Amino acid sequence: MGKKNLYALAALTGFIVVLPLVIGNPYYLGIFIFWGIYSLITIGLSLLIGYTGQISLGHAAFFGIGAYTSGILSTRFGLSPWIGMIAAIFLAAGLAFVIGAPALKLKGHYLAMATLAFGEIIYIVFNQWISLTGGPSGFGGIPAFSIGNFSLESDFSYYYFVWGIVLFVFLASINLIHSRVGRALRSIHGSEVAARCMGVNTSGYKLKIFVFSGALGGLAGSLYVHFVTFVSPGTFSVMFSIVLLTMVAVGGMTNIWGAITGTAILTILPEYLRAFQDYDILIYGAVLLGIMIFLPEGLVLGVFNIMRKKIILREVEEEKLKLKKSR
Amino acid sequence: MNPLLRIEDLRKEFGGIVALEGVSFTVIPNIIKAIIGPNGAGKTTIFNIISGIYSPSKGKIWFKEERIDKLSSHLIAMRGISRTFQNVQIFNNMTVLENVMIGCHPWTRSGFFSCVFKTKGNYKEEKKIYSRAMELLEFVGLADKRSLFPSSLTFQQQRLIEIARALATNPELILLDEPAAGLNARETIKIAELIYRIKEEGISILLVEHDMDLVMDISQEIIVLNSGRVIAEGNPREVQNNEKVIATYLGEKEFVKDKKP
Amino acid sequence: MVGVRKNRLRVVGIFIFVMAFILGQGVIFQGFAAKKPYKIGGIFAITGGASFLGEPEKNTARMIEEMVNARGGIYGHPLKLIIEDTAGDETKAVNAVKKLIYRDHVLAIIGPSRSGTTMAVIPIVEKKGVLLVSCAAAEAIVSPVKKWVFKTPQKDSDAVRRIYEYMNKKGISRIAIITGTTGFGDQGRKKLKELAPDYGITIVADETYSPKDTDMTAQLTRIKATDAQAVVNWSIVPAQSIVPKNMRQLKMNIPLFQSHGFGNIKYVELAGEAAEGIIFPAGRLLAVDTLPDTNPQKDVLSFYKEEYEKRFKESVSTFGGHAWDALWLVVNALEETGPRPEAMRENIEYTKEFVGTGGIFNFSPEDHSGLTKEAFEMLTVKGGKFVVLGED
Amino acid sequence: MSFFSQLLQYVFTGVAVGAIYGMVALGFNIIYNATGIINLAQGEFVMLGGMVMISLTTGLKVPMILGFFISVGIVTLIGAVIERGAIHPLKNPSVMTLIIITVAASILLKGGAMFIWGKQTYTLPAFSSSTKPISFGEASLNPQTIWILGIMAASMIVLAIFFNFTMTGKAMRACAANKLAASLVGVNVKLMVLLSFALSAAIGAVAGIIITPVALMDYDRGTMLAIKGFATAVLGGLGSNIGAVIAGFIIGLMESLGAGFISSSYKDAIALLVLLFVLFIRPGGIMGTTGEEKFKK
Repeated sequence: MGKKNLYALAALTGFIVVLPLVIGNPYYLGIFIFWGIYSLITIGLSLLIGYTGQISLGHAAFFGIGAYTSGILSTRFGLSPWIGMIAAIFLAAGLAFVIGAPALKLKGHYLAMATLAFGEIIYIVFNQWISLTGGPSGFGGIPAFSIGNFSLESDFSYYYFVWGIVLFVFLASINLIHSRVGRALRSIHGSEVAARCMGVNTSGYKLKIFVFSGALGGLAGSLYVHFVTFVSPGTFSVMFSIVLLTMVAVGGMTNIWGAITGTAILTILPEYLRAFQDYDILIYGAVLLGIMIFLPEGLVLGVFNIMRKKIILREVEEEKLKLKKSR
Repeated sequence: MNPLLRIEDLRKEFGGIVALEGVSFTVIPNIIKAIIGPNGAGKTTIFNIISGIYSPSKGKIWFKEERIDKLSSHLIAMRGISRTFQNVQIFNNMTVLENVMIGCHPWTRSGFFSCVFKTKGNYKEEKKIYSRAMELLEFVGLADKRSLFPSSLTFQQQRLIEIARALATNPELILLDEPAAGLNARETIKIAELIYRIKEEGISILLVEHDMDLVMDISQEIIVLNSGRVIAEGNPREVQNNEKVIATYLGEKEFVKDKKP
Repeated sequence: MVGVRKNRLRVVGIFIFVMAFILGQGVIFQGFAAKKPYKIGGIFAITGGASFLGEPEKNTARMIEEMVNARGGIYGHPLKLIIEDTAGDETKAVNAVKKLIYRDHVLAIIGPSRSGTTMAVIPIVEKKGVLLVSCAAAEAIVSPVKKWVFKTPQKDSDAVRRIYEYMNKKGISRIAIITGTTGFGDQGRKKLKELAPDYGITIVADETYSPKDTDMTAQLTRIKATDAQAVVNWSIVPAQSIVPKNMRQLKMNIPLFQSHGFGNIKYVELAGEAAEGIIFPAGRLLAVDTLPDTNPQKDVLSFYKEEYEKRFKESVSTFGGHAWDALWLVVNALEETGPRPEAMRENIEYTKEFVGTGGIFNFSPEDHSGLTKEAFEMLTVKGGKFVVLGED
Repeated sequence: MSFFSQLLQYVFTGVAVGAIYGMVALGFNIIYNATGIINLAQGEFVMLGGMVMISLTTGLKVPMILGFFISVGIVTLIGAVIERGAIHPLKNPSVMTLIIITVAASILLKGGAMFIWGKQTYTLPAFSSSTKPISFGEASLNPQTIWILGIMAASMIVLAIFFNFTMTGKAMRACAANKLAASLVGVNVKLMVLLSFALSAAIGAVAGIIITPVALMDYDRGTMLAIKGFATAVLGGLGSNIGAVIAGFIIGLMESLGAGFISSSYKDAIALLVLLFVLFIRPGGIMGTTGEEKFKK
């Protein structure tokens, strides 16, 4: 990991630690918790889409699998939420393996549609397997996590719990990117054929990162369900997969920092946009379209680049002026 | 001497169109061997079959006495065959240094776990990869460009990165697909020099090239391909005097020596 | 090149400006808050798939706010309604409730519209001790009784009971059910199956359709192949209007029963002629014109209907009525006890003979729903209008 | 009801639904052939067709036939605007960008439709004045189904004539075969891309108009239709118009027979499972393109 990343990570950690001390309102804390939970998924998506170049339009399904697994185990079977969480991660990862193995042989549009269909199928299963999932009405009464006798029920403690996990995953992902495996993943995005000819087992790596991102989705689902304490299929529709994709695209796909930033923007902004409630779908579409056309590098990097260009341009102009004057 | 690479009766068809037919040849260790032939003769197809991108319709390939025609690309690379591409296939999303570091993939082991947790083994290996990549960048003369992205480099420099990347796999055989295409005379000489230096490292080179000066100067053996069949094989002089070859190339300027501007 | 860059810059500039404007607005609104208003929160599914619930609920709540403030507020305190959208989504509902409680410090909350979102926010209001009067139907909301949670819609099971009673009277004992795969349809399906044995009714076919389904002839053909004497179509989404159309197309002449989720005149329009003769239980709001003057609800119902239709130029639905009942319960409690949440809660808990749009409410510490099956009237469609079926 | 008439009934249902899937798949094909893009906003064209028609005929009281052509015209224009606004400005877009762009366009159209028409569901009167179902023994056929099949056949014929006998149509086919070669012989490739979007929007709009009387219409219909239409296109072989129509009937029948004889619970999953199955069994794509040939491009 480079020094730049280290400083940025330290700054982020500091920000995360201090934030609840400044803003203690449970309403805001709740939003920041969702930010953290969604960030887990978008970090995984960023690795998959931005770094490895494989699209997924079905990640809401892994989120849902995690949520339902953890929720069902801890209510119907009375197991500890911790066991639910582990099961959620493994089931989501297992499903990612089963679907990823054939799907990742596909490219581009085919992969997009296959993952979209997969997401929709899982959504239908949530709705129709009533005896297990409670069907469209969902079910509630899901317990919160607790460590010994200390319950993580309060927004304050849960915030630190979730963000502890997020920062850990984030650090791990940054490590991953700047390593042998990370280079292999990026080489697949660059040119799959060339990567193979350099000894990179591309299908193996694609599957691994898909499973990893699926597992992160499962983890996020578990964290979600023990926070909201209620689950129903609506949360995991295809539209949510697209919202996740928008988060990644807005932040900038080719940079893992973009995942966290984009998620922050699209989690926090809608709370301010409540005045525009009716048109949020319109806004999502416009933002996504605008970003892809005008700032394909994402908002963060895009704005940064434009500023930089502007500064350089101004410097060039000044140089020219100086030259003129000296003449 | 045992051949390094042995190809026997290779055939490849694409949807009924025969691209290669009955191609057989060998590559011995530490040699520069060139494949020449007019456009569409099937030269690159041979490369793509050797490196496992295509599977042959018929025929067998041995590398160091091991059948490799059923293996997938990355396994072939791990056994010691590396290559470059005619239409440069460089990783534009990575720095020059990282591009070369990728080449170290076959002989390194760090997996997901050790990469995520930066284990000691991973740290050591990363150092090894770094120094090997730097060594190769110096070898091709691009060490000062290591932290740039390839898109900001010239075409020739991108070619050199590809060669460095291919060398990083520690190959015993390297396939160079038109390394001089699009280069001017001076750059071509440099490439020729580089190819020699690679050979001096004990690596065999199989070369596809249109620049006949280059081919005749540096290669020890030449195969001539036309319409998917081998029409001649031998040292440069033998090939140049082969009637079939002359017939094939009749009218092709490139073949006539010293006519280049 | 320069042109392109300029364009890009302009887009970014506009984006930043818009963001700044939005963020700024939030601050301004807070700064100009009126003197000492009583703040009540409303959370409805104004957008999304359940917007047909949330939209009239929001309209109704706004209407009451205006009415109360027009008559001088509550002892001089203006009523301030803060309405949030859940889009029918649990995550958004949780955020919205937290915002109302912790940022806006509301005295009570009405809504959410959907059962799922209500279940998701119950732990939050219970923990903080905030009065919640839900506009959602599921019985799980008030059973078991939760200290701070009430609801105004009639119970699903009562709707089923009314249908089954009617069937008993008509000698129908073998029925087919076809339900939508939404929370509402699913709850109805459970209750239909659960209560059937009590009334000696056998369910001979059990079909479902998704809210986006475009054709139910396949399901109905299956039903046609059975010896069902009637069909019960239980759903709350517009797709339910395709069932009568398809039944007509298949020449199925057995009676069609629907749920109180059919209580929206638009659904009758969608089904066209095929809607004629559909029998369903609903609050009396829909057929207020054909209600006898002696009915104790008649005044409230005609007043609400008239006001609503005058203001919003659209026909009234029972869903908005749930918000009417919920908000008036809260406003009445506020008037009687002042802005003390615990007292307001107790006030509602002991409310008796409150005449609402959904029926006559009698709450108690054991019953936070307050309605019985008498709240339902059996209605039918005649000439494209809802009319009371009457006892024939 | 006898087994045979049940079966017949399911076939009627399947054919009507399948015709629609086939038409959505045709829309996918037209754009795919000219550009290699899968337009994920295809379902929205269908929705818009229905919605515009509703506004014209029930709102503005435009006569049916006139309304039909105006609606198709308006949606065609929208298709062209989408191409000019979202696809045209891109220089060398990656597949990923194109996927996200069309997804964005689909959300934008959906949001726009919600803005204009609200969230209500609408209907259209049936095309024929007599809505009486036609009886075949115990099974019965909705007259609108005949309209759907007829209009679909007419659209097919018009398309076939366009592609085979007009200069523009031939130029579009040339684009499909080889873009570079087409541009070398003077075909304006960019214009063909624009035309393909317009044409596929038109086909979508026709589909939307003819199903609304039986299936109703609301702003949120597009996505599911797009997914099922895509499944159809893939089953029929992406790019093949005859294949699309046949596959449409196959999927329609599978759905209605599945719902009829097995269970209605997982009806919507059938088309999706077919899609996954086909994609996974022939991973290189249905057209017989293998990984090798893709690399060659």
